[in-house]
Amino acid sequence: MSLLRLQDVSKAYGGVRALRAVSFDLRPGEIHALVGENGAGKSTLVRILTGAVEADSGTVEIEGRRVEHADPVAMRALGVAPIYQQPALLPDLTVAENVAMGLERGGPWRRIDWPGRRERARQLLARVGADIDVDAPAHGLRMAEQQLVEIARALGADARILLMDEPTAALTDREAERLFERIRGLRAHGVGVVYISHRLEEVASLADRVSVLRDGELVATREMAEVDRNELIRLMVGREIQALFPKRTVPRGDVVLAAEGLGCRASGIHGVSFDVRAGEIVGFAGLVGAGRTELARVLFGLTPADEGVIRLRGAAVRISTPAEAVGLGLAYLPEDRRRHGIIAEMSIAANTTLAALRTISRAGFLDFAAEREIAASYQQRFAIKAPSIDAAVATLSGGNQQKVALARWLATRPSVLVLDEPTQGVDVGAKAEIHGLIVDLAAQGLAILLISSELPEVLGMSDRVVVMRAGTVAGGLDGAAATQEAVMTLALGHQPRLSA
Amino acid sequence: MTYERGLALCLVLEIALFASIGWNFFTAGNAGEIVRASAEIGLLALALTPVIVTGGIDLSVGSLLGLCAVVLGVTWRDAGWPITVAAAAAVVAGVVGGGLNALLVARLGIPPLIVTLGTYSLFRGVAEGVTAGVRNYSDFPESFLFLGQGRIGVVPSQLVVLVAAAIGFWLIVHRMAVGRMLRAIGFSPDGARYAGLPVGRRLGSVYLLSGMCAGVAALLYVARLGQAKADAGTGFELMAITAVILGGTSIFGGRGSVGGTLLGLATLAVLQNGLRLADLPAELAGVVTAALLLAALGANRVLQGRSRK
Amino acid sequence: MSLITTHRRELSVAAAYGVLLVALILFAPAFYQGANLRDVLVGAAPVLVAAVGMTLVILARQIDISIGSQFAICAVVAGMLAKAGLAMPIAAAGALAAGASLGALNGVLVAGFGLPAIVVTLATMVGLREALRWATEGVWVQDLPPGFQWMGFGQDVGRFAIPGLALVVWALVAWGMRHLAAGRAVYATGSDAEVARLTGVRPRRVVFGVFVVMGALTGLAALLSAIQFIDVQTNSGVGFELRVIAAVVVGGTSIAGGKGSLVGSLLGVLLLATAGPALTFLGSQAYWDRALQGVIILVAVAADAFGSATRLKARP
Amino acid sequence: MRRLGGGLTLLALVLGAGACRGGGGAGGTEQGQTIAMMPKNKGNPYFASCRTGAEEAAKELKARLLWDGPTETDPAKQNEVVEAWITRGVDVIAVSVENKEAISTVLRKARSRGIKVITWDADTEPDARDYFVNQATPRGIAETLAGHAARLLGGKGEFAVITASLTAANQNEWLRQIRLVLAERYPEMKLVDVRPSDDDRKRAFEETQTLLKVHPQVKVVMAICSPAVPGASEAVKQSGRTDVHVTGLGLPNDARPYLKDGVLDSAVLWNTKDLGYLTVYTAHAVASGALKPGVSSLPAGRLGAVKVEGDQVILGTPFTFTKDNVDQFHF
Repeated sequence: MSLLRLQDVSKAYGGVRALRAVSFDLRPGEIHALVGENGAGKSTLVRILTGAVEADSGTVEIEGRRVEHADPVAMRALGVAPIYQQPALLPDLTVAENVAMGLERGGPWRRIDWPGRRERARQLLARVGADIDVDAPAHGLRMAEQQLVEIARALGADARILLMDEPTAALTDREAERLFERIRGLRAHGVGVVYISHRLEEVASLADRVSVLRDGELVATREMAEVDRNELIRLMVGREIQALFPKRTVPRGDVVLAAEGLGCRASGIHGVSFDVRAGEIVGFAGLVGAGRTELARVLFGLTPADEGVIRLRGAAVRISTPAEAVGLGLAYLPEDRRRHGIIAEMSIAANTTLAALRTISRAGFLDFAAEREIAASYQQRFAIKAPSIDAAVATLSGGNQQKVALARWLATRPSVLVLDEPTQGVDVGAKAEIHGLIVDLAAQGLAILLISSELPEVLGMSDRVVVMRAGTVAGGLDGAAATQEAVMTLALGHQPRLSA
Repeated sequence: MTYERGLALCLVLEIALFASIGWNFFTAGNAGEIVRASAEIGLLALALTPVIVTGGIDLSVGSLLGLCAVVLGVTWRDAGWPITVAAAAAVVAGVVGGGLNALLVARLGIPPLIVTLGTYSLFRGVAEGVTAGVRNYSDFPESFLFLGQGRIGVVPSQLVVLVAAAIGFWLIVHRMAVGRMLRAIGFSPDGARYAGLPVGRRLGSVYLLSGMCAGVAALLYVARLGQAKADAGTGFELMAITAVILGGTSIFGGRGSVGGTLLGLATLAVLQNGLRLADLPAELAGVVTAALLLAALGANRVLQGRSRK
Repeated sequence: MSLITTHRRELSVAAAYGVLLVALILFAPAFYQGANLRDVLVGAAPVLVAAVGMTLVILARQIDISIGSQFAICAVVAGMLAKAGLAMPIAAAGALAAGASLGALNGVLVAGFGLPAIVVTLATMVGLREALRWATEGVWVQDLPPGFQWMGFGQDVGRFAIPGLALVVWALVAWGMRHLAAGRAVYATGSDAEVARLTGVRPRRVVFGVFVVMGALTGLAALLSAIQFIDVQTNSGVGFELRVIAAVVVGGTSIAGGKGSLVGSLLGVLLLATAGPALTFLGSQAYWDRALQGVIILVAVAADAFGSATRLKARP
Repeated sequence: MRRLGGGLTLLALVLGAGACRGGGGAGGTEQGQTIAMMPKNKGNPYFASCRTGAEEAAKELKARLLWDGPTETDPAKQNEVVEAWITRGVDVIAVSVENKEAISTVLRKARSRGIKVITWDADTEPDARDYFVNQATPRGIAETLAGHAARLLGGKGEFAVITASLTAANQNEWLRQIRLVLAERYPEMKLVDVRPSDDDRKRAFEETQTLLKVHPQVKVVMAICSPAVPGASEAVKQSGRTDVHVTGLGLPNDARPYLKDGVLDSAVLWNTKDLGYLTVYTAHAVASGALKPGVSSLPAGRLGAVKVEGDQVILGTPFTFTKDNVDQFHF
């Protein structure tokens, strides 16, 4: 019998069909991966399974019983536990309370058993191998710790069905590996896992079966052993993707940006030195928490440096605010697109020109014609799919949002571009387009810093790789010397134990 | 239909209603009186529009108006400064008061609601302290009173100030790069910072501007009534905020327009004036205003919900 | 987590309060006569009761600026019921019910229709106040039965019972906020309503609930205030909302929701309630009082902002 | 540009289209005068009782009475209401003035439009109105109040005042006069503190409580606004201090229970109902031309012939309510 069965489930938002007659099942003790490009309908499917939205038609069965009028509480009671990429914890409440939320029976006037809560939280966290103070407020935890708190909560709920939506996006490889062990462990207890990820390597090593969604339809469900990576990609995009990383030969220019002994106590980085030349892409590799994003924030003036020197074309500069950084020709595409990279409610045109308002204004007054011209040219150049440049960015898919975010920085005509996880949460097709754009930009003479947690991306895109560890530079690798093993050795500080 | 057109339609209907049931409502003279009575609140509302567009609020404007009026009186009568210099001093006092708000909001990052709740008491309290609550400044020179009581042709002199301020704020909010930044800050302060916008400076500047407008509004108030006292402008902040929100500016920031604020202001001013000319009790204005505000919120929500899909 | 880090804000308010109390020992020991302390507590009781409700509202990431108008209406309702010859417990229940209904009105508009609380309660604040003025023309409710004042228990019992009841309400709600699921749901809603919803909390119900509780407690506050007198003033409670919000905010409850405690609110109420008479005892002129109150609010919040800024920097 | 344009166009529309009918002045068709009467604050029971008298007189005279004013004390709002009445075209305006400088300009404007203007309760500049219905002069009030305090203190000792708000114009004028009377007649009496009550009985109550403890030697509390009388009386009553007495300016209905308790010694006031009544009679007489310079007596319905002194119509001297006479008054 299936743990979970969907039969001909459809869902439309307004006039847009998000899911079309999707049928899907999950067996006990199975890890069933769900892959597909952004906008393929994965998140809608997850929302239906968590009870956040209701299907327009079709049936959902859990352990053979049909679920009517689901809501998040009812679905949890039926043993469905969602675990999100951004852990959904209540920031002001303690860990113990977060673990207990939604687990305890009884109405709103029941009494809270605090010692019991703490004890159970300790036990559950021990089961996922986490050593976390149960009285600490959740907002102080690191991402991986928050993830573990969520899994502990799911275990506490005796969840039979785990929905994991990109759970490793914010984890270090070691943390991810520990998470996989936990997931495999759950399988032995008859728990079924729906596992959603863009990282096909992960899916290949973890899943028993894989289902592929495309444009709201479930195009295939296969045994993992019977399908290879290329076929999966073909199923996802409906076409073959040729070169994953575009080849190129660009003459390197002069050193544009150099850091000497850069440090910032508040963000825990110190003694960072490197340089980037015009037309060069320098990849920044390292574990999550190694200080790469923190370094980018220092360069961009979000957390100003308190030691060391930043040089632009040889001249020492002081960058204490993002505004100064932009003035000096720096651009920073941040990691968290929705919160930092775009302003979702504003139009494509307004987002595109937001950092370059000076170039489209005269004496402080906006030149709307110039704005439209710039926005339209980037829409065309980046193939941004949108009804018009007046559409709110919120209405676009993740990949198109990222292109708008990138366009914003190119509109400032920067000389240095810092890209922080430029393809995170972007589907395969858009990813290739963005890679192409990055290479074009380097060809035009930009100095590019590429921060990515996907090693193949760093290795495939970069001319050189700088590896960071514990807030400082662990070493640099040039061209052919940059291999996965070499990077991991530097990143971990010892011989790596590769999982795949 | 856009929200603003709906509001404009309401205003036209309102005018038509009062024209039919009020005595001498639909006359040039009365239009002048409506403008005259609403000029100070209008100035405050105009200045509050960019504040609310950034997602902030300024509860201290009415109190600051009172403080600036007192400063005008003290510098002119007690210190014997020429009226023009005293007027400048009052506006400077507004800028200083706004600067205190700016400092606390933009530098220390304290929520504007809390900051201006504190300065709401502080400014009024300083005005009362300085005058011991008692002193009332009057007998201002005719040349100064012209600002509040005179006419240029048929146009009340305040209208000139109000129109100038309206055009100025319209340019700032809708036509200048600064306005774009304010919107971005209102939608997402973090997003604006990551786009390299000088968020702190821009936030500070809207509170400074709001303080300055409170200073100018104080001049209009004193010139209109011919007296300056510590209780000047009591309750004006609520009227001004009501006008802005009625005008369709979102209390959450990002969305809003100066034209809407003017329409909201006109709706309120016509309501108060019309009720009087129709011999209806003044308390009705409060009740109707409350209903209008709730209706406006509802309408805005429906319209936004529709545009999102 | 040590007591100092988890209750930093409460401790800093307590410290400020301590400084004020010490200053009074040194410069105005007359402040400590029993009768004065009692009067300060009786005077603070209605504010405390309303501050309990306001703490819940702000913890749930809402605000209610209409309570001054609710306060006036509830007092009038209690007075009119008593005047109509109903027994005092019924009149008291009427005041609470009137408050709860007005709170429910706000609650429906905010939780049901999803309108922003500050604008909704701005509208009800203006609308209710003017409607009451229209209905009563400011004429007081007079010639009440003798049992109205002190609810018939007499002055000695009444003056003890009013702050006592307020403290009992405070203690019960403080206990409930910590030890009942409903209390934790308020924190959860204010912390992150969407996440709370996913864990089984019903944020809209919680928001509706806190507005109703706020209204009922405003009714109780109005009652505790009204029964100190022999008749009912109809335009009472002007500016009440600002006093209550200031006390809660000074007590450290975050306007962004989810953070704060009733211990802090109690301290905030006491600090502000003591500051007024204390200034008189210290010989301040009445016309500087308002300025000093503003300074107290600003210093309290600014000190906190400095504190949290350094704390953020200290964290890696 | 369109949006701003829209707003400004509408404004212009009101101005422009209005100009066609400007100056028309449609006064209303019914017979009888339209008397517009304004209190300082509509939400104050003092004025509510004036209104009952005014309505009584309007009925007798078959005049149309408009009763409107600020809902909270606010000089700016008073000006706006007068402006509206000028626009509306009433026959006579009667104002209880909050601030005499602030309102004088607009009252002069009303007169220049042919509208008769009288003041009542509180006066403006003499050239801004035709007549003032004077219930009692500030000097008279000050003398009466100071006299009561002196009697209670035996001419020697300390007393304190609870006022409406620190910015209330009439209260401040009374205070000034009280200080003058003290200097002239009672040099051994000392006014130790003035505390505000914001027209709120609760606040008056709390201020009095504190006052009694900070200044235990104060034996008389003088409450000079109507909500402060019951507030201060209640505070004294609850304190149990039998050596402290309250006097002040208040309505008999508020004062009655405390007068009977003996906490409140006396409450000074005029008959507010008669004040409203006389104001309407005066307004009617001024508008119909019956009351003009040189007239020394005005027939005012049930009040009989009322004395006119120059440009003031005199209601009478302030009346002191005590426990013996208060039951005769109900307002």
